[in-house]
Amino acid sequence: MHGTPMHTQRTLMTMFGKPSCLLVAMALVGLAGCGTTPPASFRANFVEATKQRLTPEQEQQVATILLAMFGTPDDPVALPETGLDEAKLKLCAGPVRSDIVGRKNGLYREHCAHCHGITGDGMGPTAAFLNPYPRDYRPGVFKFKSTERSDKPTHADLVRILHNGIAGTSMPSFALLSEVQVDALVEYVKYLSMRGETELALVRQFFELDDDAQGRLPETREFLVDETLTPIAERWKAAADARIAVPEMPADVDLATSIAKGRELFYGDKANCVKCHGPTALGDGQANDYDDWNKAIVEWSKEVAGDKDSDWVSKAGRVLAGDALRPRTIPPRNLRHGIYRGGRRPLDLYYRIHAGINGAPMPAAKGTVAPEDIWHIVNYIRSLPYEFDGELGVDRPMVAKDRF
Amino acid sequence: MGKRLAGMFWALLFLAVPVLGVATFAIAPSINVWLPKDVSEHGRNIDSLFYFILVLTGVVFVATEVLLFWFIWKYDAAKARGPATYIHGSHTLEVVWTIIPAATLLFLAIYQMNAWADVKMRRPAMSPTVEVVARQFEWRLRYPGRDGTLGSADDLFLVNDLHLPIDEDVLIQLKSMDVLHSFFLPHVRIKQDAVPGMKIPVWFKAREEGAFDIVCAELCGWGHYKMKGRVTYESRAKFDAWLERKYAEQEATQPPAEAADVALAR
Amino acid sequence: MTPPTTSPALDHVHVTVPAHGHAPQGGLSHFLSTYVFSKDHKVIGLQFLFSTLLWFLIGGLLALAVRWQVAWPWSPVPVLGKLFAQEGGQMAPEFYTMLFTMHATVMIFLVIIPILAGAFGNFLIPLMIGADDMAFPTLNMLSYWFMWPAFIAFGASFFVEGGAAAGGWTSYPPLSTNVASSPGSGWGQTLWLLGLTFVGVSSMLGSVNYMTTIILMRAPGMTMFRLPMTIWAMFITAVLQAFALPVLTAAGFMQLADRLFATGFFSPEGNIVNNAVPGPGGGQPLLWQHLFWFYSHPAVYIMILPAMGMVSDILTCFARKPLFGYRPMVYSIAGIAGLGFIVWGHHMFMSGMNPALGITFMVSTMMIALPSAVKTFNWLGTLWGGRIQFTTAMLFAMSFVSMFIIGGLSGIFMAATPVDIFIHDTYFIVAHFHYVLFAGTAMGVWAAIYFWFPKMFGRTMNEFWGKVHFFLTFIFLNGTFFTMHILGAVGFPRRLADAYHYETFHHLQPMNAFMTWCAIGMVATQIIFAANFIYSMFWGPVAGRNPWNANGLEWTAPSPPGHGNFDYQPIVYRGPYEYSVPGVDKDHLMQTDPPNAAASAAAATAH
Amino acid sequence: MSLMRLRPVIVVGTLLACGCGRGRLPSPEPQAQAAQKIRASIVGASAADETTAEGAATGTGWATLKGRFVFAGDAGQPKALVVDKDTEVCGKSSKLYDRSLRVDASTKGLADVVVFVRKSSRVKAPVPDTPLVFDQKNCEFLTTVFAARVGQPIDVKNSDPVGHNTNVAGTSFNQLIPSGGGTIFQPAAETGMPVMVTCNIHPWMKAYAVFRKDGYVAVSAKDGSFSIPDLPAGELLEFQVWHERSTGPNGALGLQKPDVKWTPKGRFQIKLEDDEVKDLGTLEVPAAAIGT
Repeated sequence: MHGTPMHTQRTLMTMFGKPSCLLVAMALVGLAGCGTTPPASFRANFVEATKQRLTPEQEQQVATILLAMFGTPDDPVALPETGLDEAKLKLCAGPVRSDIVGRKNGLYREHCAHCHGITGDGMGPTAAFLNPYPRDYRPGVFKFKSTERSDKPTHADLVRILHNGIAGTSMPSFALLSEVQVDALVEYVKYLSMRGETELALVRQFFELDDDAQGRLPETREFLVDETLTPIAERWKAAADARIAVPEMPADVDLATSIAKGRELFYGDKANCVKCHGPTALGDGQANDYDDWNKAIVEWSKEVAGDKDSDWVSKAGRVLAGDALRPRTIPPRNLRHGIYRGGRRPLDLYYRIHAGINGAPMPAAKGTVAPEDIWHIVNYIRSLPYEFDGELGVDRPMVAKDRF
Repeated sequence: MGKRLAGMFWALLFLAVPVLGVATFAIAPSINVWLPKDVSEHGRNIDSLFYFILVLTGVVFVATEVLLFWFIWKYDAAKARGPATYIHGSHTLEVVWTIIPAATLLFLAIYQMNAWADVKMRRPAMSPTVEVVARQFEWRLRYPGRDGTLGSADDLFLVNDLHLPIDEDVLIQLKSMDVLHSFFLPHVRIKQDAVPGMKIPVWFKAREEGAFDIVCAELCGWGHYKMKGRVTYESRAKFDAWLERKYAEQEATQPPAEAADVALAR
Repeated sequence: MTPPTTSPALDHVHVTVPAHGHAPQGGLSHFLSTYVFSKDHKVIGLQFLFSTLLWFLIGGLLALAVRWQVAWPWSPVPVLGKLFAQEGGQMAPEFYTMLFTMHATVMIFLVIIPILAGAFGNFLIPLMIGADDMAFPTLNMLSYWFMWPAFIAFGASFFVEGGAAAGGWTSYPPLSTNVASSPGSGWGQTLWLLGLTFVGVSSMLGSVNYMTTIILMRAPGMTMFRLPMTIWAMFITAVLQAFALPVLTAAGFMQLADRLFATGFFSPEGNIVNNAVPGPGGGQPLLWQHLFWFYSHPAVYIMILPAMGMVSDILTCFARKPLFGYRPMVYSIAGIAGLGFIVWGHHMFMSGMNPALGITFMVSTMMIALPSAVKTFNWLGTLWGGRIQFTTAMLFAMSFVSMFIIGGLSGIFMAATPVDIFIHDTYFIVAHFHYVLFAGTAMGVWAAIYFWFPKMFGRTMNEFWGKVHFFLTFIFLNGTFFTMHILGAVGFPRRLADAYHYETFHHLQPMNAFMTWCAIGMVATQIIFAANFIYSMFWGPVAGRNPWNANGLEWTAPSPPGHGNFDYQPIVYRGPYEYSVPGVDKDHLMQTDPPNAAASAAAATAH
Repeated sequence: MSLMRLRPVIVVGTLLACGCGRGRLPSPEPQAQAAQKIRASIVGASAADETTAEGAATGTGWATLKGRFVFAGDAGQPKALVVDKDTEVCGKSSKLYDRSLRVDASTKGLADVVVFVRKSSRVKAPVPDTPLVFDQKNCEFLTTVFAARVGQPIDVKNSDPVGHNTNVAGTSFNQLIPSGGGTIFQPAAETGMPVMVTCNIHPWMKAYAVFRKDGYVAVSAKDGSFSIPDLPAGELLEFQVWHERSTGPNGALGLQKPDVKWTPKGRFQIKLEDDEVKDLGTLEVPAAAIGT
């Protein structure tokens, strides 16, 4: 035993004894390694479906109809009525890869999916940790646009968002993507939005059905396309011609007086900005309100809490836990930061004040505040980050002189 | 006999290290896996230092590795005859191979101080050309505007799209809004962490026009990889024109025509 | 066949000595006290060995997941992809940041540090200095069991909301202190800090134990300068830990306070992250970096010195030749340890630290390359004129030298501040520390395992499969890590979930794919090691006391040594490296072999 | 060593166990073939035959439906609302209470129950152009639930010294209403069930509105009574009943009534004769039908 390090005969034996067990081990690891994952799939709008108390069969019918009308995340379908360009969608859909000509495919999953989710429900894996939450496209409501509150955003509006990002949120700028890619992504966002709106419409239709729990929706073209899809698509098409007409900034008043007027309006009770944005404009006015997305969850959980029908409540509980993000209040903008989520152009601010912000508590001033007065408010808002205000001592580090 | 072959085999395996090692570095530039194009004034000093150290270490690397191979090859127990040399060391050798590296390293250290000082210590006396504020996960830029002072109402705000004039010193005031970031301009050999609560000056002089990447080189959260910017070096004239155009866009009070709007949004 | 190393006389002694510890008395309490809560340094060493090897596996798998994302970003991940079924199996970016953070954490704090100091330190120190156990057996047991809270904390952190820590293993604030700044900065980060603290406690207990044992419990005749290099390395490592660790522990608690008690050591005022309400602030993010690196730079040497020591012993044994320049070797280790305390700033050249400081740190950093160079030359000197036996242990030991040369030289690039401006935080640094820590330390550890395995389990590992293991590992690790150098030369940044959307880097994907394939091969290769290890543990050829004909004291004890190690009190007459002494009938003179005229004569002339 | 050799098993086990647990409902599996069929049927030219419904013959006369809702359970005391804004005005003249369940103490009448016709063929009166006033005072909407016809002007007023905004859910009408001022709102589309009207400046303010084309809507009065006049006689009308706090889907209020069949979706069908005044009598709303 104290001999040479090599124990030849044993070595030979084990040499030929071992491979079997080695191969087995390798095979095992191999198997584990090739664990295939299922293709990405759209997730049902459980919140609405449960709110409408759909049966599993009804949920499945909706899924089937949507599959027929919109396809899958890997293979999207755009019916002619949607007016969407299927080629653009294909560029964004599917897993990230490069095609034969080396063009990048699966753009949505490369850039958007981990926040906005494969379904566009604003619930990707990263979403829960972001503040504010990523946009849920499914209601088809967008905040920052050049159209009236009730209208859809124009193509250019969405392009602008992708280009500039949304300051003060986790939405980054995609200015460095190619024109084609940004264009395609906007198209895909519209696609997810229309799909979500269609899903909502279908789910809500079950209540309109005549009374029996097992009711199914008609699967005719008339119902699905003419009555459901077309109205939705039409509103998207109409957006381009629905842009707000912006009057020229009043030229006769100089900036200082305009700012002074704006200040009056800000505190005055016609425009009443002070109520929410606060007397110091630090966004410390009415701060315990929700935007539409969170409000829906808040209201529904109230309803669930008040109900007694046990099995429905228990399902609703699971949905609230697994398919809804913890509701967050939406604080009014701190106007001293000089951060303007919808863009810092005077034009952008005009849009925000004129039409309000769809989906958010911010109301529209049009009708009650005259256009030139809106311009005065715009000028005042733009001066706020630079207006030194003694009361701001505590908040100094946040004014634009030091940070923006 | 088999043992001898085994010995040679192992020796050659160790010889492969210097051979392939040198080969890798030799091929790298030809397959474009090498220092990116340098368009800065000071960059050439850094690059020449890099090459200098590369040659120096390369020589030591090859020498030691080949020596290692040679010993393994020569002193294989199965090959060499007689007992091993019985020696506990050599004082002279120890002195030699302590002094020589010491001198080299010390020289190296002193030799490069100047280059370091140029990039990080000799700040040009001028007001910032632009303020770069890093933020999860974008580069927010602020130009002083006409009045030349930051923090006034005529500042120009942009994101990720940095433009700078060439053939003159530019001074960047680097800040961070939230966590650590690192402002990395590979093509001008500039890297500086952005630290919340600190204003760190960064300066250099670009020699050529062109558009290049801005990279974030310090982990700043889940979106670290997203934090991409673009820096465009252009002549003073073009630069000023660009500033004017961007400022005009920022102050827009009327929507541009639909088509133009899309284009402009790019 | 060489004659038995222990004289018949000693065998007689063997009989008389009561063999305590291995008497076959059953009972759960006996089992627990022998194998679980044992105070026997060997059992503790093995406990460390098994735990760390297991974490080594986990760390390796984490690395694979990281490599997958780097090579094929956003493509469905095998197995792990099931966690992201909805997204078609593509991993989320914050998951990637978590992966590399925990890969580094596991490898450094749960593998390298404990496997060197914990496993081999525990197992070898008493055996090599001729003591029957550690100075403080209970403390020693605790040093292992204090690892468990760490194991649990790090392990559990994967399953808390937001996942494990994702702020990088350096845990830089404000990313790590500000809960809102990233998913992993939630509970994961808190658990991370707790785990870190426990690792620190464990190391601290170990280090005081090692120092005391080595100073006080050496066998008669075992002077400091007759200690094997392994022991010297362990000793100086222990000193390093004892002096550096308190700083990290304190810093860790400060960060915990920032997170849990809203203090503001590390975050400035009004620092709004992710629109969360800012903390009190008034702190400095750089402070953490200084404190952290004040420990973690010495820690780099804690992670390599013991390997250097063990490699020195293995080289001499299989070169059948005295160690070349014993004292210079000792002095250079000491030098590394000393300088190790004044170079931490070289991790912070780009951090916004005063650039003037950069210059001083650059000089000290350049200087610390010197002792490493001296060691390398002495290893070469040791091989020169030797009679090399190509055992697996030897191959791994020689590859350590070969690889350490690369790791050492690439360090000079980073030490040069102007060059560091470009390659800082690129793959160049990744290459550097993987060459030191994996190609260096890990290879050294494998050498040590193959070398001391007989002493641990009384059986030798299979040499053939050992060499297959070495060959494949050697090939794959170079395939994986050497290419990283040139990636670094392009400025390819580390820690990016997807770097290919940068024009500067988009052409590097194929190279990364190649590296990932090598990494997969490297991990797969370890199956051979695992199989060989487990098989040999039970069915390997039985080894005697001294299968390698080595000189160290440990080889005079039985394999595996019983409780109390030696069956007689070893007496030391000479240093551990008396191989091929002229005029001696065998090619090695053990430290315990009684003095013999020829030997002393030779020793006299040799200098 | 046995313990050591168990360790990998344990660790891997936990990894698997915890790794896969994510408490989300599985998304419903769409049926591929069915989807194929549907797609085939919906692509291509629009369905040519525009089948006009209303085949059912209808009379020419008019009739009236009336009844009275009473609450069987105990309404309890209404909760006081948290007023944290403009306290110098809001809730000054009278304290503000939660009005989601208004039960008349004496008559037990349940107010704010909405009854409307789901589909009808004829309408007697044209859409009135006299604006319907919807006012707010003391930081409270004066009407808790109101009905209007599509296209009918609604004068949204503000008689408070403080400014308000009025936000009608689902219509994207959200306007600033300066104090003393007002604005005209014309609902463009029918609402299914009533929609919520809120003021974001004073989040406690809440009312409901229902807009119908034919205007066959009634909101039960304080004593719970309601009446819908001028209903088309001679055709089968389906009525929908709603209450804010009802536990039915979308607030549908379903009742147990011997003579009229009342569905869980809060609907019942009646055919009225010419000039008939159908009185449903007292309709008892059980406590169970009302949620918290």
